[in-house]
Amino acid sequence: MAIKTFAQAINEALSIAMEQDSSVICYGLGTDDPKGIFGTTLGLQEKFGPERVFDMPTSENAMTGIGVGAALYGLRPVMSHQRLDFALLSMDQLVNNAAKWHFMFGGRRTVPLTVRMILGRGWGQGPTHSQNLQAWFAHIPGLKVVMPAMADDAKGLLLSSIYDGNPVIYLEHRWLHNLKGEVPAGDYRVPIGKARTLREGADITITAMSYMTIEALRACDFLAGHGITCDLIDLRSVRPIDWDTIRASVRRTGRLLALDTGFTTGSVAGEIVARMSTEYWGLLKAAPDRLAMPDYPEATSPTLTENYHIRAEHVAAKVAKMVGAKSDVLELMPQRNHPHDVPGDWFTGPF
Amino acid sequence: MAIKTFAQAINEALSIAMEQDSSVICYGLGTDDPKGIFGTTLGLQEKFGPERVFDMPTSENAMTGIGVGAALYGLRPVMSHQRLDFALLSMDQLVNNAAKWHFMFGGRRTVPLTVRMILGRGWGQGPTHSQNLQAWFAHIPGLKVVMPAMADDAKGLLLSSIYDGNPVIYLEHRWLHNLKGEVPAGDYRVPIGKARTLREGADITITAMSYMTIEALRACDFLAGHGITCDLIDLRSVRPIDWDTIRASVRRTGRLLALDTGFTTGSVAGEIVARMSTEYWGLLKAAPDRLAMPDYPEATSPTLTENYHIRAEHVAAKVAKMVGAKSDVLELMPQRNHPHDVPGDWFTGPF
Amino acid sequence: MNQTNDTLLLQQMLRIRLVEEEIAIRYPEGKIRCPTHLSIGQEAVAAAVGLALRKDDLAVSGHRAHAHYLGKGGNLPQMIAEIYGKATGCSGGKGGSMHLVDESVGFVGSTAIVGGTVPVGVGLGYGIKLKGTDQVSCVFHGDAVVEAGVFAESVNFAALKSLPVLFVCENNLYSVYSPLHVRQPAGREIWRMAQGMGITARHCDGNDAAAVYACVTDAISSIRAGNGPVFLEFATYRWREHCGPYYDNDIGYRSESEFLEWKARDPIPRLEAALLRDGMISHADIEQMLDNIRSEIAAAFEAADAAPFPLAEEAFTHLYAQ
Amino acid sequence: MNQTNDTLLLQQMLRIRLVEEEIAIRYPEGKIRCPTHLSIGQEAVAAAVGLALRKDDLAVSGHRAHAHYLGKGGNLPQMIAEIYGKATGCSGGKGGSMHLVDESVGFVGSTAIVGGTVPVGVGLGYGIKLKGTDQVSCVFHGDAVVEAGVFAESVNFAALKSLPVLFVCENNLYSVYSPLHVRQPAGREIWRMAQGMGITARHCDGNDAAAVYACVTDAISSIRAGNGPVFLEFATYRWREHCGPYYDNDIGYRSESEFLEWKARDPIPRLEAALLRDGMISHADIEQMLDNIRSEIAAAFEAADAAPFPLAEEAFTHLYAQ
Ligand SMILES: Cc1ncc(C[n+]2csc(CCOP(=O)(O)OP(=O)(O)O)c2C)c(N)n1
Ligand SMILES: Cc1ncc(C[n+]2csc(CCOP(=O)(O)OP(=O)(O)O)c2C)c(N)n1
Ligand SMILES: [Mg+2]
Ligand SMILES: [Mg+2]
Repeated sequence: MAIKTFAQAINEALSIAMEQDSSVICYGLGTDDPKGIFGTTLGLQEKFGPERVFDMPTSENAMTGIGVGAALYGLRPVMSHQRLDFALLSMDQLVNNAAKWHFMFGGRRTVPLTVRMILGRGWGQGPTHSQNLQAWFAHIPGLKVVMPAMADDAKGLLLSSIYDGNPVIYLEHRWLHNLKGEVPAGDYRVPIGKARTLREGADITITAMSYMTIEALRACDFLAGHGITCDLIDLRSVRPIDWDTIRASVRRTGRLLALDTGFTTGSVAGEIVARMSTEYWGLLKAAPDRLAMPDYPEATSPTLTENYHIRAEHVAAKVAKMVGAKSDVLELMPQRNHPHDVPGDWFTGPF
Repeated sequence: MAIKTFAQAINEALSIAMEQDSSVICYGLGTDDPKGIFGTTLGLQEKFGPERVFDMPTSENAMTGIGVGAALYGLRPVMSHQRLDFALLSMDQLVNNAAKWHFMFGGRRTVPLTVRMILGRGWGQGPTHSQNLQAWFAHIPGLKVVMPAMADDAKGLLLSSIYDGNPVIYLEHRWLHNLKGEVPAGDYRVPIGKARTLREGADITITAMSYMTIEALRACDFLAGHGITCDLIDLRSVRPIDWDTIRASVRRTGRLLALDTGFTTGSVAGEIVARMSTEYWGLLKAAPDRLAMPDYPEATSPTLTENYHIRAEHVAAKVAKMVGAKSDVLELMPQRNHPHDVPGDWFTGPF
Repeated sequence: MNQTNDTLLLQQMLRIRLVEEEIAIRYPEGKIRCPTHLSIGQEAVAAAVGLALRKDDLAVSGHRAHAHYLGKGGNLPQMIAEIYGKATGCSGGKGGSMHLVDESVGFVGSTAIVGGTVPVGVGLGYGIKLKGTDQVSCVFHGDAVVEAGVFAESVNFAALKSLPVLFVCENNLYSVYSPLHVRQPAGREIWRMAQGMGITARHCDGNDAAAVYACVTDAISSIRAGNGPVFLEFATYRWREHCGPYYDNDIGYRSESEFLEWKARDPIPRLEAALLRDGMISHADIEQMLDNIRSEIAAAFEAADAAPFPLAEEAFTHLYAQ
Repeated sequence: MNQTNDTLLLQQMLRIRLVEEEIAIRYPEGKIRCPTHLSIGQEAVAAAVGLALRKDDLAVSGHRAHAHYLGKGGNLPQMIAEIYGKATGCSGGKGGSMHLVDESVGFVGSTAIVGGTVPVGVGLGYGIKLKGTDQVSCVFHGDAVVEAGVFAESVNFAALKSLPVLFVCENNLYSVYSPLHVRQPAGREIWRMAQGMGITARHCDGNDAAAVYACVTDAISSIRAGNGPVFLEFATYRWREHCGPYYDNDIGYRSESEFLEWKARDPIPRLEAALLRDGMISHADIEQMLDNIRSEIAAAFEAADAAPFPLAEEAFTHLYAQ
């Protein structure tokens, strides 16, 4: 297996799908520009031509409906938004058309549309370039929603999304694009709706998704060094959620901490806490809890995001508290040596 | 106090606000037409003129942004959508502009915009005329969301919404428009963010909102006759939620059932279950639970909605089960004598 | 009778008219339990466009779609069954009057959100272009749709990519109870606005079926010749209330006299008279036509009435494709 | 020096240019930590419109708003502080470069969603009309904005209600790295499209500051006279990368030669030369002007750099108005 970045994995998935299936098309603002949507679409137009790979007008709503129409014609469109926030213009087409077409016409047709949305964060992206609204999509019957954290899943879930018969919202976090991992070759698929247990442990179940999984991993590995072991479940899909995996873990650990990259109130993490509380109230050993973003937009100034995001140290502290451990072990936690508002030193703005 | 319908109460609130404050304007599709948005806007244009009360083009997104602009100019616009579903076209303006303007400009300005959305149901409204997406709005920092169930609250919450300095989503259920209640005269205001306890009881806390409160009332009154008493909390606001009232009740009853008119997964009811589970895990006497719509769109055919909505009998059955009562008392529950897909015999379609 | 295009046009119009009138008669029985928008008065456009399109051409429409569905050749019994909410309906009862589909004749779907299918039709056009067939994608819509931003976005893309899309705008002067002048600037000509957006556009009397047919045929040839999308605006009028079976000239948003003026332009007698005058058809032919249509309609309603409802559990199917 | 409109125009352009250049110089230091879009090359429009509008007129803009803010008279130190994310910024650090506001001069706000403030500006116009003042609401926007449905919807409403709105479209040929021809149909003239939507529209060389000023002044008089909204399209060019401080003619989406052609049309030397030729200004005047601007800018950056950051807890304020 080759080591690739998350962005390269996406690029590879697109390339493979387009190679093997001429009905796959790929469009969105900047798809064929020199930056190729953070590198994810680079080279595709050269390989597959401008009819299958194209830029678009700034018309998010119509272009989504056009994707629905193209899908109804038999194509498998992949549309990209450089920020989820821009896709707010397309909620009518996504929710009233894409999500419901199969249902409202009694199953006569399917809409195999994939919509990629990039979740912004840091470097002053500010209130309207940073929203993680997965809870919205996860609330809509008829949509599927995936949120990979790892490069292999980025590839495997994108290929599964493209070949799924339904509209799939594929959410990719800007802070993951440069992370590397082993990525299987070829038409590698990861099933939608299956979580992955990244760490196994006895003390608590942690669920996470997308970039939050990265922070959770750091927390788990640190805690493991201090005798606290966690089941870390990377959800990968937030609709449908892999309840079986979560259930099996919670039954074993008796404790639940749900993490989320979105606003706390009404979060997917809240849904997980709610359902597990209803189902497993009797066997939980402690109050289930969640950690997610505050119920405020993300502001622009770097100091205003200092205490905004959930980081590994918050996760570790919360777990320590939930399992009743002394939390002064946290002082031992290694500190990051790059500023809090960038994913790494490689990032120097502006976008 | 006069007895008025819910729709009349809305009409009265609009009329009072426009009378006493020349900055209030009122617009939306059909505002000045012969039906006056189910009677809620009848007579307003005659009273206040076509510059303050007007119909609009089918341009939901721009008209919302125009409301934001008018609000920034110092007006207090009230915009109406005959169905929430149509407002999906305006998510960008609502979420990226209205909800964030005050925050993203450091508190320099306020956006006192009220957006009424009608929640459709029954008589074959079908998948795109029936969505109850309060969970979406309740997830957005910067919005307030109210969902009155009673005629007096319809008036009092609308007046509070209009005079609130923030964007308020005012959700009114189509099945409430003809319900009657005592409505206080004059500039009567109900504070946003305060729930109302409609029934007091010892056995369980039930939270509900909008039309679900009506069904819950029937269930509570029936159960009370059989020795099961419920605290019925009509939320009235779903952002902010009146946690204090819910907490006080749950602390007392030790049981929680959250009702919702929206899709189950990701519902406001789920948020209530989640938060109460986290806070009160130790004192709950039974697993907290919720009843909401299934995770499917509402289909059109009357038989397809027979088992779709939560009705009083489902609430009663669930409560009976949660408090450990014999559920055969349910057989005594009086049956409705009008078809399940209309709010009453007065409704004969088509809309 | 010699089945010319013109007699077919007449027959299609009569069929649509009689279907809609039968729905109007049945609606108050309370068995049709969904919002229902009739096209009585507007039959010429649907009939002519349907006839001018090939069976393998595609079409989408909005809330007022019965006529478009029938014009395109959609299955009548399945449509009536759908309106009755029956399992045998074209959408299995999931959709009702506002969600019609008949893939076998290229009627891809009608939906209930104003403007909602406009980009869908353009996306079909993109598929056609990519696959290189000579099909046309037809987007039926009303005068209110041009106020929706998605319309401008869709036209822009269709023009940009020179897609084989035919926009058919039925301007019946109203959106629900709202006249044009409260929604669009004075002096607006919709077809000229579309032209300004960069597509070929024309307008035509929508109550003159033969003229509509000629205009549409021209447009379709141009589209098939690869000249890109065409926008057509047809002036017409809805006779009955916006939604539901009744007349509503008494409630104040429009006048009885306006209605009567438009009724005088009824496209059906107009074509009928021309055909009779030219000897293309006889009174007996028309009677025969009506008889055939009436028995077809009677059978469709009977079948719909007798058909089973979907089981309540069917509400929880078809959420996701496998 | 006699402060004529033309010298003021020059001074405004120079001021905007030098501010933007200073931002470009400072950006790589890593202290400006937000997406930042410079207007170098496009100063004529912002300067002329800002000068033609009254202080009590209103304006909104988008992501590339520094020039519009400054042209309208916005507070320079507060803008620089905002870009630095400081507590003294015009939005208290909440907004950054893309969210500027200065109510004291009618700059109501700029936001980061393409087309997002277009209806807001129209709504301001509705407020003006309702209250009966003779203010004008100016909507600054780019060529990509006209592809957004909300633009067509907003223009429609402005025309319908004859609102006092001035649409100022800076057509700089690109949206990020996308040239017009991948976004809009060949032959599209934006101003003509706006005309087709029913509003008065004109176009003009956006790099000729005096011509822009004349054109805008005309439009504003017409609007104040109650003739309804006006749409103006200005041809211009952005010199540097879409977002960030660098030149990017090497990365392939546009050519160095295209850039050089446009650079030759730099509005600043053009006006400067005319003023010198006509004896309206001397070289010494210009030096003086530059000196004043440079010290103003230096002071603004110094103050911004020295200003305190907002406290981390400030992130959790201003969510709701009381
Ligand atoms: C986005 C949206 N807004 C409002 C409505 C309510 N609505 C249903 S039909 C209709 C009128 C549409 O008018 P037009 O397009 O002229 O078609 P007509 O009814 O005249 O055939 C409206 C406004 C809707 N369905 N969708
Ligand atoms: C709705 C939306 N889609 C996409 C973007 C990303 N974006 C930011 S600026 C921009 C280009 C806008 O081009 P134009 O309006 O011509 O302004 P210019 O940058 O040329 O000044 C785009 C597409 C956005 N901010 N909002
Ligand atoms: Mg109409
Ligand atoms: Mg541009």
